[in-house]
Amino acid sequence: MTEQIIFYLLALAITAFSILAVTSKRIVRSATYLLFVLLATAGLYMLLGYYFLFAVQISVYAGGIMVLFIMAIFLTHKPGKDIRTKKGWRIHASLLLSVVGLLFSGYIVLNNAIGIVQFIENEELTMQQIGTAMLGTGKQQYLLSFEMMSILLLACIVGAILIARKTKTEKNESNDTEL
Amino acid sequence: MGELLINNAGVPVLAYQLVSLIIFFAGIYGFFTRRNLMMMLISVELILNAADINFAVFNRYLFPGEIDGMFFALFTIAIAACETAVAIAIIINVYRNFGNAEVDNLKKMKG
Amino acid sequence: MNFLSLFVLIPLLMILALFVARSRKQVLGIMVAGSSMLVALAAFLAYNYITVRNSGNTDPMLFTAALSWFKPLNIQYAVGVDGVSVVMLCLSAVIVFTGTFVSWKMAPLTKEFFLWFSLLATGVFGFFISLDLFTLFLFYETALIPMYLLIGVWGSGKKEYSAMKLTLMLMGSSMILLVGILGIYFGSGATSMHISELAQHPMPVELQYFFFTLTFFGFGVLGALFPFHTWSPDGHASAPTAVSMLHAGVLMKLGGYGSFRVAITLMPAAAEKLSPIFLVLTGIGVVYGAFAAIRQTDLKYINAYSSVSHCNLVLFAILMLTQTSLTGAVLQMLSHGLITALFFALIGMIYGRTHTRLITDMGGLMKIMPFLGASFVIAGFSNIGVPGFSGFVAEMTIFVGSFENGDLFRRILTIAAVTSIVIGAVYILRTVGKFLQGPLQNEEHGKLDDAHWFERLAVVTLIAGILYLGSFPTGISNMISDSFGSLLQVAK
Amino acid sequence: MEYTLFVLLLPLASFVFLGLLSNKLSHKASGMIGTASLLMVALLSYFAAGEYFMTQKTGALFQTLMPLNLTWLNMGANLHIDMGILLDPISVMMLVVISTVSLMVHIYSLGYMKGEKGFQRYYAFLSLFTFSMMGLVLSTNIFQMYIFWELVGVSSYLLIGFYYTKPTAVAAAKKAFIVTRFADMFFLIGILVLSYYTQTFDFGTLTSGNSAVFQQAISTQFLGASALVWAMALIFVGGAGKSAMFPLHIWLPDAMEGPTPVSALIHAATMVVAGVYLVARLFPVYVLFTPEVLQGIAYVGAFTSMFAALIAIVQTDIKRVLAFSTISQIGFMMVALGVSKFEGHEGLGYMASMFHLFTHAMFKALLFLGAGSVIHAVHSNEMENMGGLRKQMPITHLTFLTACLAIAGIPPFSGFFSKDEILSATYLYNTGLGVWMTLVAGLTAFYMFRLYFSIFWGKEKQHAHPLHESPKSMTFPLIFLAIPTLLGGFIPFGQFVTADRAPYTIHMDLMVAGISVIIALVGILIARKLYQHPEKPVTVPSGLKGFHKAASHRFYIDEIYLFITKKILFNGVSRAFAWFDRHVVDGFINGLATATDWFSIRIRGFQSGEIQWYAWVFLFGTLLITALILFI
Repeated sequence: MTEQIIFYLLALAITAFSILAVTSKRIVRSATYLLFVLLATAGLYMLLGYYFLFAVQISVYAGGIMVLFIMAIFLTHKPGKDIRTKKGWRIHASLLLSVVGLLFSGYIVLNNAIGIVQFIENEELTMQQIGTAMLGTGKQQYLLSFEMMSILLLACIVGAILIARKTKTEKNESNDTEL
Repeated sequence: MGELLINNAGVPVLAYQLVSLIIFFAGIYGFFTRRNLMMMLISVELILNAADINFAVFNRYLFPGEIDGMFFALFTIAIAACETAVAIAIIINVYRNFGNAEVDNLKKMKG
Repeated sequence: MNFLSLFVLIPLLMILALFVARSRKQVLGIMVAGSSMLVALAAFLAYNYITVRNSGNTDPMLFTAALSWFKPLNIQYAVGVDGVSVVMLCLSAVIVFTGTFVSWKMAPLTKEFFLWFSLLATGVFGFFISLDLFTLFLFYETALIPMYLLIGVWGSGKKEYSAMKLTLMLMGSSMILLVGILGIYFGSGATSMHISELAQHPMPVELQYFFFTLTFFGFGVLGALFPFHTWSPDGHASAPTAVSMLHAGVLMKLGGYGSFRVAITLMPAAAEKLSPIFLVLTGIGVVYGAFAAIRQTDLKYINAYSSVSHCNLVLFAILMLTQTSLTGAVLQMLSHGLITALFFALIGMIYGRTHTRLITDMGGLMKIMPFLGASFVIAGFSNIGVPGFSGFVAEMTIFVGSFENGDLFRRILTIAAVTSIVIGAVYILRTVGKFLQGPLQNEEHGKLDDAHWFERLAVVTLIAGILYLGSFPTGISNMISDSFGSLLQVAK
Repeated sequence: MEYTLFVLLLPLASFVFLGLLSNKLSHKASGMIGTASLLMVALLSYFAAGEYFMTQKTGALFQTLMPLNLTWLNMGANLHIDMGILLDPISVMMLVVISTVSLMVHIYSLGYMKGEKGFQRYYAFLSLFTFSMMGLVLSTNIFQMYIFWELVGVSSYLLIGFYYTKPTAVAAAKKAFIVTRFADMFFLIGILVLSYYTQTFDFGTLTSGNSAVFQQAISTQFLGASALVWAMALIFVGGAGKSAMFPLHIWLPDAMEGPTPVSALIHAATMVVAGVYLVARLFPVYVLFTPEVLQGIAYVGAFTSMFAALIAIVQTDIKRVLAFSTISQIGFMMVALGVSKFEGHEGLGYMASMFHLFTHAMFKALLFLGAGSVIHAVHSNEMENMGGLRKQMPITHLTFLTACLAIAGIPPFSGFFSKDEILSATYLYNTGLGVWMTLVAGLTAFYMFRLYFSIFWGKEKQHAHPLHESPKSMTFPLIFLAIPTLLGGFIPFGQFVTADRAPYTIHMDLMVAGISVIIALVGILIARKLYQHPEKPVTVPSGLKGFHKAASHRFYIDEIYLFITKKILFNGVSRAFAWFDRHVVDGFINGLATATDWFSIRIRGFQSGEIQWYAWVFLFGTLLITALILFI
């Protein structure tokens, strides 16, 4: 029963904060709400028994990415200022489409409901298993994906540096350069 | 129907799915309505997060002995990190060039 | 690899050499060397061709070779020539050669200009030696595309408009042409796109009707088929001199050459049946182009409309489907190629001096630049078919040949086309009278100089060609005529 | 007689030489080169004529020789254009005429054109013209004739427009070329029709009188006449254009803008009779197979001669008087051909026509050169600036008088004989036509003596500088040409040139001769009374005022032409075509482009450049498609 209660609390938090995150006028608040959503999601992973995923979600998402967010927000925004949204009709259109989409998807999900209400408890994956899965090439082993990921990360590091770097020429003509 | 949402035996799949749907469409709404690039990025993160939940849940409930879903979720988190890094670099660049970080600046594709 | 491939290789090598050329001198050196080699090659080919023919070889195509480069559809790089291709190759070589000299002072971007110019030449030469329909089409496109840049970048006047119009219309027509070519291939059930093989697999007549229309139309637009000729006046007027020369002199001939090599040869039954419709169009074009030229005041427009008239005459003669008229058509292509190149060259030179092409702004230039003036008069006379110049030989062969087709309808059309020789005289003499003769109109023009050596070389080369063809036509005419013997037997 | 080839080659060589080296040579050298080559041509021609008429006779008939005939261009299985030399009585006679007049003009021009800019060019063109004209008369086939026919037209254009800085000369040259080219178009069509049915261009085959050749042409009907009639009529139109027959005569008076010696050579003696020569060349075809066309030729000739004579009466420019007189005289020749039959006495007209062609060439060249001499002295073409010149210019005066008497038909001058033959032939054919032509002869005498008296008699006018006789290079040709003018009539022409090649002895018809001489004398006397003392202005009788005005305007033919060509063809049709091209044909293409453009502007709102909007549409589409798949 505890499990259910925790889940519904988390679900409530996720729903509330995700809606708040996309409607808040202040960007720092939005980011904070996002953090809450991510943390709550981590909670869901915990409930599902994925402890490693829980740890990654907390450390990478809630820790790493959020720090990046906050840094970027401080770099690009003057504090305390409202951010602007789209014009009225566009908000209505978006709201409409989102709600219709939600209802439609919900309808599909409910109509094809998977009748499982309980999952079978497995043994927790050990770090060793995870490591083997990451670095193996057999069935359910992900060396290729892992290596691709590492290359992607490398590319991102280089890319991010290149893009964000201030070049000297740019300084001179930063006003009239278009992207 | 009701017992598929609230059940004494455990948390039903459907409940997880609905939660992820809500996050997903909240993200979509945010993506559509926000002008600020950072805000759009936040919305994108929400969408990704919704996908992650589904991966984990389906793995756990439907394919108990296996680990694919979890690893997909893991990789997605890593990709999200990459994406965020690059996106933020771009946003900073936009800000540097236009003095703000709004998507309306980027209209080169306008016909 | 037989030596015909050199016609494509030399321009390609020129392009490569131009890439590494550093100075203007090197660029011109490469161009002169390359285009001289092409002329020499063309002469060598003509000599070889005549030798082989005289030794009794009666194959329809000589010096053939084939190399399959796309197995699934069996598309070949197949080469070979008959009398028609030989004269067209000679014409192209001469015009590329003279075009080089006419562009001696071309600026800016000299190197790039000649690069595209050479690419255009590659396409043209490749087109004339190809026997495989698809490769033929490929070269055809290669010749068309550089036009856009050549006009758009180095042109004058409303060049963007003209370049766009020209390219779009020609691309549109080549799209239709592609459908026609594919239709021929699939309709005939042949195993390759080689022309001689397609000729042995005639299509059902109903299919021929459809694909003949497409193919003839596709090539016809490049041959300024009325009423799809309007790209030509604008395009020629805006293009730089050498490009106008090559375009009117050679590229428009691709249309005529293609329409008989592909449309008539492969679909003779449909050609016989459908020709009246196209004959009416081309007949109108002949008279119409001439009349439209009368009203023009821009030298290039005058010549462009005159080209419309003459190119329609080529198509007209092709559709008459007699051996003599086909011979006349090829002679006319050759003759018009030389004449119109000469015209455009002279107009370019005059424009380079006076900075105007409006005949109303000039007058009495004959006294100032006797060489250019006299050459212009010679070009004019050849254009209106004065005996001794090539135009006469070509037009007379066409008229006699068209009259040989016993159909009364075609004969009346022929008579209508004959009127163009009078209208031609009107616009040429009007032009000559306005800007060369009479009192000097603009005092500024009194200080201008006559032609330079490189200009003289180009002009004299072209005039020599015109005079040779006009005075001693027997050899060339027989060479062309022999090539049609077998073709018409197939048609019968 | 292969050496006749040099008659063609020498002028051609001289043309090429002078044309290419024009700037390098001095005036004198180029004049000498041109004249020397022509002298050789003339000697060759005389020699050839002598040899031909002495030796080339089998039985009673002159042979047709073809010393040279090479294939120049093949056109299909049977047709081929040849280049060759044909010698028969008329071509040999023409050789003599052309080389004589041309030589005289060459010599004359040495004086007349002295110091003119472009002197070398002038001689080059003269050589070109001589070459073309020789080629024309020596043609072995109708297509060769057409080729040289065109070349003659070109050289005429070049020579009329010699003073190319003068707009009137340019316009006249243009007009001459275009009008004759218009006629040549019919000639060409005629050739096409004829050659299609006969499958030959060759004169030998065409004029053999063999009806099998024309079998198909006669049996094919088109619009109520046989193909042969059409062909021959069209060919005649070509001849009429070159020979300035009504209504294609309009170019000739304007062509007087060229230098006067050119007018003498081209527009009096040689080129303008090309049409007559053409009809004479094809005479067997005309007379044997298409007599109706020949009849038409007679009437066209008769009308033209009267028409031109009437206009000549009121012209004030002396060269124009001569020009209209030329038209009128060519009309005589055409009439003579038209009324002729093929054989014996019936064929008198043909002989007379050729005879008149010969004598006319001599005396008309003389008249033009004389007029040139006068113009050279007075520096004007207008009669009112002249008068009493007989004292200052005695040689010119005497030779001019000789020529006037010849053209008026006073015995024993050459014109009398030839004109008398023509009148006899017309009387033989139809009395009405004879009377008509006799009247024209009377008018001829009148207007020629009006010209003569106005120039050489009457009060002397004031001139800027004293008048004097022309230099020797100009008077020599006058004297030389006066000889055949005086004595040419005694040549037994019928022995040499007849329609059927059989010798024919001329019988003077005293009745006709008497009438024509009397009429001519009356004309001369009236002219003397009116114009010998022109200080008394000639008043036009009130009844003839309207006629006078119309004749002065050349009966408004030029205006009609101008209206048709300028207003209707070039302004109307051509402008309409140009407009059509720019707006309809091009408009269609541009319209297509504009429509595409318009459409793309309409739909480009979708491409707002806003990523969110794209995403919105994307999601919308996804949902829609999913819904469609699920529910339908």
